[in-house]
Amino acid sequence: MTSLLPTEDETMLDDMARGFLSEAAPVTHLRAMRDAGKTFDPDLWAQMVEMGWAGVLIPEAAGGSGMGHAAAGILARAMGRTLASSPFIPTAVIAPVIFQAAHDPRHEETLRGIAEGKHVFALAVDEGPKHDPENTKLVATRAGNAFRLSGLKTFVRNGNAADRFLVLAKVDDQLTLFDVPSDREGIQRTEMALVDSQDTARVQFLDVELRDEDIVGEIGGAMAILRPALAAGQAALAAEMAGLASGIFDLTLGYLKERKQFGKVIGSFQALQHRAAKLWCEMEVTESAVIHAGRMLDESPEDATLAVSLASARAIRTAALAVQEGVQLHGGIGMTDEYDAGFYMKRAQVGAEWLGDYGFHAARVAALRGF
Amino acid sequence: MTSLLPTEDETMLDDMARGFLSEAAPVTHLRAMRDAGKTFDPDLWAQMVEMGWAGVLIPEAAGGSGMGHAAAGILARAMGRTLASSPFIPTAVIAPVIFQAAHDPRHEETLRGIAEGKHVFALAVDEGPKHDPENTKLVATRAGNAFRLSGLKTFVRNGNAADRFLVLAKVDDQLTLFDVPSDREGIQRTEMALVDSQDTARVQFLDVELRDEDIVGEIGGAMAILRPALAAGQAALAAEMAGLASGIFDLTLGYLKERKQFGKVIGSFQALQHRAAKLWCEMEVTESAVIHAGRMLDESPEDATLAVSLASARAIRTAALAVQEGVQLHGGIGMTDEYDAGFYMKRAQVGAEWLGDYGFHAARVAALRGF
Amino acid sequence: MTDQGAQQTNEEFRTEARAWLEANCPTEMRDADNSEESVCWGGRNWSFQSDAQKVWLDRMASKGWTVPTWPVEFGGGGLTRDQEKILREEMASLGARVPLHGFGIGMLGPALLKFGTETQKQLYLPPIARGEIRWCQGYSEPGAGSDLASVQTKAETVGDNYVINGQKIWTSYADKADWMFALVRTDRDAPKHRGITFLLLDMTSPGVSTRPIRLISGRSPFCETFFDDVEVPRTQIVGEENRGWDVAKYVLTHERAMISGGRTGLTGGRPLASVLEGTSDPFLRAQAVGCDIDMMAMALTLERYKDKAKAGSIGDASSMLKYYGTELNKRRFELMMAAAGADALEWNGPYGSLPTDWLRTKANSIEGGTSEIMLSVIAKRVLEMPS
Amino acid sequence: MTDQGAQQTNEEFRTEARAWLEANCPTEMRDADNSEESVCWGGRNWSFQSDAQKVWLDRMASKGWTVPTWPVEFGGGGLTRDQEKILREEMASLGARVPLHGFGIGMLGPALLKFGTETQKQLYLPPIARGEIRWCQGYSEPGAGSDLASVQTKAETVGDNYVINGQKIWTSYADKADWMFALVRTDRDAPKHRGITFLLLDMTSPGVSTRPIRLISGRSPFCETFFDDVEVPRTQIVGEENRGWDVAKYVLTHERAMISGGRTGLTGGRPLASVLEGTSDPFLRAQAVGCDIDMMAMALTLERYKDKAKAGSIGDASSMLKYYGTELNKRRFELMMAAAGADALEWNGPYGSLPTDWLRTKANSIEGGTSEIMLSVIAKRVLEMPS
Repeated sequence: MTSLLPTEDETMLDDMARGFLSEAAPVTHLRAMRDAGKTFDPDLWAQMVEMGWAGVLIPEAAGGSGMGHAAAGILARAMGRTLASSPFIPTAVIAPVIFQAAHDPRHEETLRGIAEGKHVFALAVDEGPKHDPENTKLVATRAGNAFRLSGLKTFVRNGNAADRFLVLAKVDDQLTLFDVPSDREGIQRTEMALVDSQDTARVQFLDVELRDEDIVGEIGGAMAILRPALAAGQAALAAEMAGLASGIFDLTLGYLKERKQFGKVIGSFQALQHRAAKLWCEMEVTESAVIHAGRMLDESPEDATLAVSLASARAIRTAALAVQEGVQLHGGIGMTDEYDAGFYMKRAQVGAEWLGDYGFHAARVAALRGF
Repeated sequence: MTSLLPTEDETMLDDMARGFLSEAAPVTHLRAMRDAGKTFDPDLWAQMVEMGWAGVLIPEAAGGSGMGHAAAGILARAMGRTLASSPFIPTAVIAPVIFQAAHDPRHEETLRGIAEGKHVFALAVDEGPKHDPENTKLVATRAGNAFRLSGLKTFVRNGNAADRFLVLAKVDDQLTLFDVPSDREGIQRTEMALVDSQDTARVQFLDVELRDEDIVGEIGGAMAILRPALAAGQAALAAEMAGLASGIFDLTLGYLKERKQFGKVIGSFQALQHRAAKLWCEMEVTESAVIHAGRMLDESPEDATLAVSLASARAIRTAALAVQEGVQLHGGIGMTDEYDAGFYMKRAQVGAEWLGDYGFHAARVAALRGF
Repeated sequence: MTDQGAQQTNEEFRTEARAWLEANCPTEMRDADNSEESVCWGGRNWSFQSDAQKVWLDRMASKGWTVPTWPVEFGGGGLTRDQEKILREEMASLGARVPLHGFGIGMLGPALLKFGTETQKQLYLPPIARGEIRWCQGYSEPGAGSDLASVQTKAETVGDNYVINGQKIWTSYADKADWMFALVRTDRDAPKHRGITFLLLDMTSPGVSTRPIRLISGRSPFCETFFDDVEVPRTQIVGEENRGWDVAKYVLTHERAMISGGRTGLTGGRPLASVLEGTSDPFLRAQAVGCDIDMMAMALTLERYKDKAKAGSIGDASSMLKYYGTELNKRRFELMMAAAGADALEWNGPYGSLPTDWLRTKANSIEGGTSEIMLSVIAKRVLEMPS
Repeated sequence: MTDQGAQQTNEEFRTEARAWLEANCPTEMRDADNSEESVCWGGRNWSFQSDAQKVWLDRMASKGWTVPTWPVEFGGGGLTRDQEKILREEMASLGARVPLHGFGIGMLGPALLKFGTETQKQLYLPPIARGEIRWCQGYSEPGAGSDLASVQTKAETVGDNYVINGQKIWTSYADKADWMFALVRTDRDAPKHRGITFLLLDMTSPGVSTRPIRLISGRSPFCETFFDDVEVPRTQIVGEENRGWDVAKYVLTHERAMISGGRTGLTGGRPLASVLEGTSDPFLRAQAVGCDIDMMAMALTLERYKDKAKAGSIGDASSMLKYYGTELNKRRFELMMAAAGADALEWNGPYGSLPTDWLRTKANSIEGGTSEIMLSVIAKRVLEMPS
């Protein structure tokens, strides 16, 4: 496997992404969106598309930049650092893997469209408080040559901005994946006011008609297509969480070096030094797992499950520690809405649930490691 | 319930016990015994008997001092502080509860004998690596009017000094408790060289004859008698572990106040101060649970299970933290055999297994609390 | 102290208390809901959320049971510590809400009982007991953070008054309070801890203004408070001039004990086991059982320390209660959030105020002395570790 | 550097290495047992535990694969970092033991390659590579603890020699070592870090004596070492006189990396999952899975940092590897002890040396720089927090 050190290309990509985001999408940008009641910034997304981010997993032949999963992780990580808002993971990571896994020339146009920024995708998989795709209850009933879908999907990230939903449902008791335009008759989406102020929808299907051509892959073939896509999404999310951890850490470290109490810079207090050092160690160790997951997805995707869940479990725990320590070490100011720390805490909490929580990933590690 | 503060009598008992043990059984006493290859000091035990400790749970009418479980906890706690070696828990705590729970006038003589120091009891319950009395496999086969016992008991604390074994075995698939002299034909005991250098035996039963009168209670009645006795033993052990934690803590705190490095007393380093403070908090919280368990056993023993497992779970975790922090904060000297810290670490490890480990007690708490 | 209860046995008292509560606690007040939103804080501007809330307050106040252990002459119940414990047990078994909540009861009252003049006690304690005056605490100042003694708000003597100028921050509910107990600097030349005075002031005095601070939870329980030439009679000093730090420290001890168990509701809220009902995640369960164990042990510790406090002073050991209680409460809410999963991520979603309450707990280990300060206090004053 | 491997592709090298190992590694050396008791430490007085152990050492030394990345001229294999990784992978997949272990390979060798004169390299490196000389490290002194620079052992210049007097402590296996690399004070008037010299000395020199220290595990891997007018030629200085601290720091970096993963065997020993086979305790399982996750992530981190070190210096970040690796190893052994229950409480019981090894891990976070020192190094030098 390629070394876990960044390649030259990766270092350049990282520098570029960080530079762009610190200008175009710092935390103040998220704050301004929230205060304006907005959850999607089409201009920001257009710029990301322009830079080839939407096509990061799409081959150059299909109009993408074909940079791969490690690169997607670098972008997600950079976005995590500043809490940039975008439909990157569902649209640029999950959807492209799904359409490529389906091996159907029909999807070439969609892939090209994603790379060109024509589509925003959302994944409508979850139905309850925990990520559990294998236990999907939603049923698509056969009706002549078509299907009728009635029921609810929840926790649909980017579901309000999306023009296409990837919907998991059962046909004849077999998990089947549908690609449905969001304006199909009978689809109602409502904004969920999540703590992290990101675009998230509850999607109600009221006797929606689905056609044969909406099926991605085959009837009963959803998980074969979805599994690698979820793995890719989880790895990118882990990278985003690792980035989030380093974002709040830098904010906190800066504060510790500047804030004075009892006549001394508080960063000189040994107890706080040791806590900062421990947190940094956790971040370094998580970083390795996150990079490794990206490399595995690029180099042996069929063996990557353990690597992905390892990265996810580590990233969830590390981000939680980073935001908890971050808010506490800031003292009172960390509790105020006008300071940025709270935004990190809220996003970390949502990231710890989406696409599988710690228990989900730890259980997968346990199974794969023979526990 | 009586307040969790010590009564005046309890304070006096505590002062007396601590004073006696710091003279008669400091850690150097344990060290000397170990170096001499000894695990039982009959003289020390005789002095404890003299002070009424063997009869702490035996009514005055039966020759005991009848001080009760809270008092037993105070004694065990004091013994834990200096790692005093004695058969106190099996002989003075577990056996008396067993014989009183059996409600049989036959046992009055035994109780009187315990209070007078005539007997050393050992509990032969465990058969595997984990405490699990309900799953006892040892079988006492009926043979005419008697029973024949063949098999192994392990982790029998004080099993080499004991003149009587309380043996749990199955008769017709029903758990039954036997009180057997250790010199009964066919009983072979071998010393287990445990890390904590305390008297512990592996006891082999080679076609041992058991008679009707060896049964305590009834055939199939073992657990009804054993359960309150084990609870009493567990509470006393929790108290011993809490005492052990405070013993190593005091040693460590003393070292931190005295040891200099980089030209400063290391106890002035803030990171070490916070660790000492956290450990002290854990000890204080555990202390409450330990006292509460003693009070519950004295005042409503039938409801004491939760209180006992709460105290045990807390004490196991707190003692583990105290010895780990203690050894680490001592640096190199804590690793040497000539220093006392290692003795605390080894005893804590054994105490964390005997009569139920953390998982045993946490599972019981979970069941009782509706998890 | 008038101690009417002393003639009764505890069991007699229990019987009597149970009967009285049974007869007098309105049904609506028997839901055991002591969340910050549902309890009665009292004060001049209080809007009772229901008739039942008012009836319950009035009846309890008439018995002196809003402040059960205060002397009867100052509006208290004159109960012994044992009786108070019994009263709380009986209230809990009925599910009765706490009738009145606030900083007057928990913090200022005990300080007045210890440091106040007879006149001050007569003047201020009974209205606190009846919930007529709502108090706030004016300690922290911008930039001072944990260094509470670095008070900059100045009080200059002009005749019989002080004239106060400066700014406070983190004043809990200053916008809703009637009066404030505040620390002001009355001697700029004295050593830091020696030029501070503890003052009581009416929030309607000319020159007092407040501005709520929005927190990460979206709520604004704290304010900034500004003083612009505010006149306060010098008779409203508690304790001696320039010796306010002693009073403040005493109040802090009570505040810490209060935050550790009372206000953050260690025993309130849904029990962890019920929150976990929907999940079979073994990792979460293991952590939750561990947290439950620690919570039970902490509840016992609060009882033990209340008894200790009654028997003498617990002094700086209250820092342990504050540290452990607030850190544990944060852990509990993290677990509840994890157990509830995506359902708890929505403001006002299926779990109601859970996400708001979760974020609120993060302040527990900062307000009233940070966890770091508590640990340093324990190390230095309890364990006597060197500086 | 002679780099014979550079002409091969990595895959060619893998094929060749696999074939050679398959052909040359004795069956008895394929049990993956790299415990401190089973590995070969070499040296003048080494008693091979089996013929196979000797054969394996000789064969590997002849390829230069006891020190795969050292230059061929000094007895190394001249491999690239990638090739070394491949070699280790192939050894692991065969279960081949590490052929040689010790402080010469892991600590002194790298320092000599960087600071040694050409003569010193020629003289000392090849015998290290062949396992002919066993080294020990003479840094710590009684009472100095973590303050390594407070060296009191004095070296006075007499002609072409130093005459050394003083005492060292925590010298690993000094009683079994042939030579020592030591820090001695050569200038008492200079600032603490500026009067120290890094010296190589023969343990058979007149005036050297050792005394083993018994540890809580019952083993004695460390000694006290005494110097009584020991004469050492001044040519045996490594680096410059009075500048030994630079060499020592460089060695410490290697030591820390070694302790973090290598010596304590993060990847060695029974995997946690198999230890847990006998138990269904959900609390233990939850902790063990968490520990396993951290161990895998740490193993990846060691790889990443080895690559970093090859690409440049990792400097003080090695403190992270030392801190995290040793604390994790302690956690792992606590879990193994808990999983094994009463069976692990017996010295030489059903789990063999497990209790001894468990107690041994407690020294990991002390030797070579305590965890506390590591955290302070990270805070000050990596995170640049103020003093």
